[in-house]
Amino acid sequence: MTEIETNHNSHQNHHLSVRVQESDFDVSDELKALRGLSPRIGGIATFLGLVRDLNDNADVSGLFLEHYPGMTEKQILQILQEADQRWNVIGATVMHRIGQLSPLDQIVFVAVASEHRGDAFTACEFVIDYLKTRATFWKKETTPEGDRWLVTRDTDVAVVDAWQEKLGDDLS
Amino acid sequence: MTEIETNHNSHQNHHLSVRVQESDFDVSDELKALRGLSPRIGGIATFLGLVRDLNDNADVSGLFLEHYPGMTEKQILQILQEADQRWNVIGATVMHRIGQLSPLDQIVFVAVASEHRGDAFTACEFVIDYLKTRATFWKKETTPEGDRWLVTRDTDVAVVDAWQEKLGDDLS
Amino acid sequence: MITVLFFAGLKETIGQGSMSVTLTDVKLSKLVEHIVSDQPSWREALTAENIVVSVNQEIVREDILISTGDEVAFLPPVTGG
Amino acid sequence: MITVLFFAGLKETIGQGSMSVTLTDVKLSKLVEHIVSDQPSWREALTAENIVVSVNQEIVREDILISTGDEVAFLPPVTGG
Repeated sequence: MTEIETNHNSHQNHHLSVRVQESDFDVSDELKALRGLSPRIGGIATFLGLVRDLNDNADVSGLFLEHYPGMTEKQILQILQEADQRWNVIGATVMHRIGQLSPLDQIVFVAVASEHRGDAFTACEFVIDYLKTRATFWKKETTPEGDRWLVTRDTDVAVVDAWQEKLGDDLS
Repeated sequence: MTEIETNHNSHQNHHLSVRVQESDFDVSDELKALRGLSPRIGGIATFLGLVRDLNDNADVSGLFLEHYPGMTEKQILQILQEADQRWNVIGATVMHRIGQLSPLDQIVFVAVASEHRGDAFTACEFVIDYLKTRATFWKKETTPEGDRWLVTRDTDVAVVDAWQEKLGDDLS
Repeated sequence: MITVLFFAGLKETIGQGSMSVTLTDVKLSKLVEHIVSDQPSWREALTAENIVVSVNQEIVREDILISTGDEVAFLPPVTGG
Repeated sequence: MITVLFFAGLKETIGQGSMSVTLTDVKLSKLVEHIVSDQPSWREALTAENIVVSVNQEIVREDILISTGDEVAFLPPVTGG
């Protein structure tokens, strides 16, 4: 099992946490940790990604996730730092599971705590959008036609292209 | 204690739930209920609002929330229905607390489950933005200078105005 | 009988959250006039520009007809969420 | 010694996840050539257009110099989240 926690405290004391692990996680616990950071937090925007049973019209009975231990966590932390610099972020957490998952399982959780809810939403969406195309995770689906490694979706690439255009420069 | 649950099943079988209550809620439980709705759910975007200890530079030691039982729930359900019509929504939940709250307490939770994460984010932000200005809740803050009923923030009105302009017509 | 409700700061100002009015088929404006003539000290609070009125839990902007069994509410500016 | 890593589909194709190469101060292109001359059946997989290479966990686009102790990884297209 790979479980790495990276706590980055920038000069502004913002708490950025990244964990990649096989075991499941509890969203309430993650939110509780963020809520405790500061009474200035007005809201927390989150995204929870789940394993779907349909992908490109094949029945998916299982999903295997692999990552590059160390590098993946650093990439995600870099995305969080980028969000922290661009928007009002008091704390942010990314949880990502690896290993063998089943439909309906939790895969990924992104939470951004901010003084302002607009910033929380924008930063949270930025983080998940970049994570989808810029972090070294690989997914293999189990379908009735056999296993297959997935490639990045065009729609995921398109949303990052849209961010790049909006923000006017490149993250990586 | 007021606790009203409104389960609306439209012809598309989308599950829209609204609860207003004094007691606290557990985000994981709410997410579990949404996750169980359909294996088509790819992601759930949420917003959790907390009591802050600072509002307009006064120290807030407590927050009292009042609502119009029945009317408030109907207004929120209407906002969810509007979101359901505009975006891909498989299920959505709004929890809102009333009564006496303290700094760091959970006040409001909005969760939108969708096949697509972009729709989940947009619908979730739409719901919380409209809820902030269009639902009959009233807040009274306890500060060292005494209690005071709050008025709608200009920034909250501005975000709804921005939605109206973007969406091209009026919700209410 | 018409049920009349007051919320939040308005409830505190006038000192009560509800009352019953034994009128029927009366215009909203007449109902308000009836209430404030009984309770002159409420006039300022009830007729303030920022007070919105709902009838049967729907906000109304017109001077509609109120009937027996209707629920009329006076709503100060909301501060949701 | 240089550590070389292979991930996901690439790892399955070539049948192993890592290897060690006893070279030092060698250009990345030379390192790849060294590996595929030892294992000709890997050439197609390792030099495919969509394979990205990282050195010490940073993606590299240039033909940089690799030294003893460096970690070189061959990365198929990612599918995060």
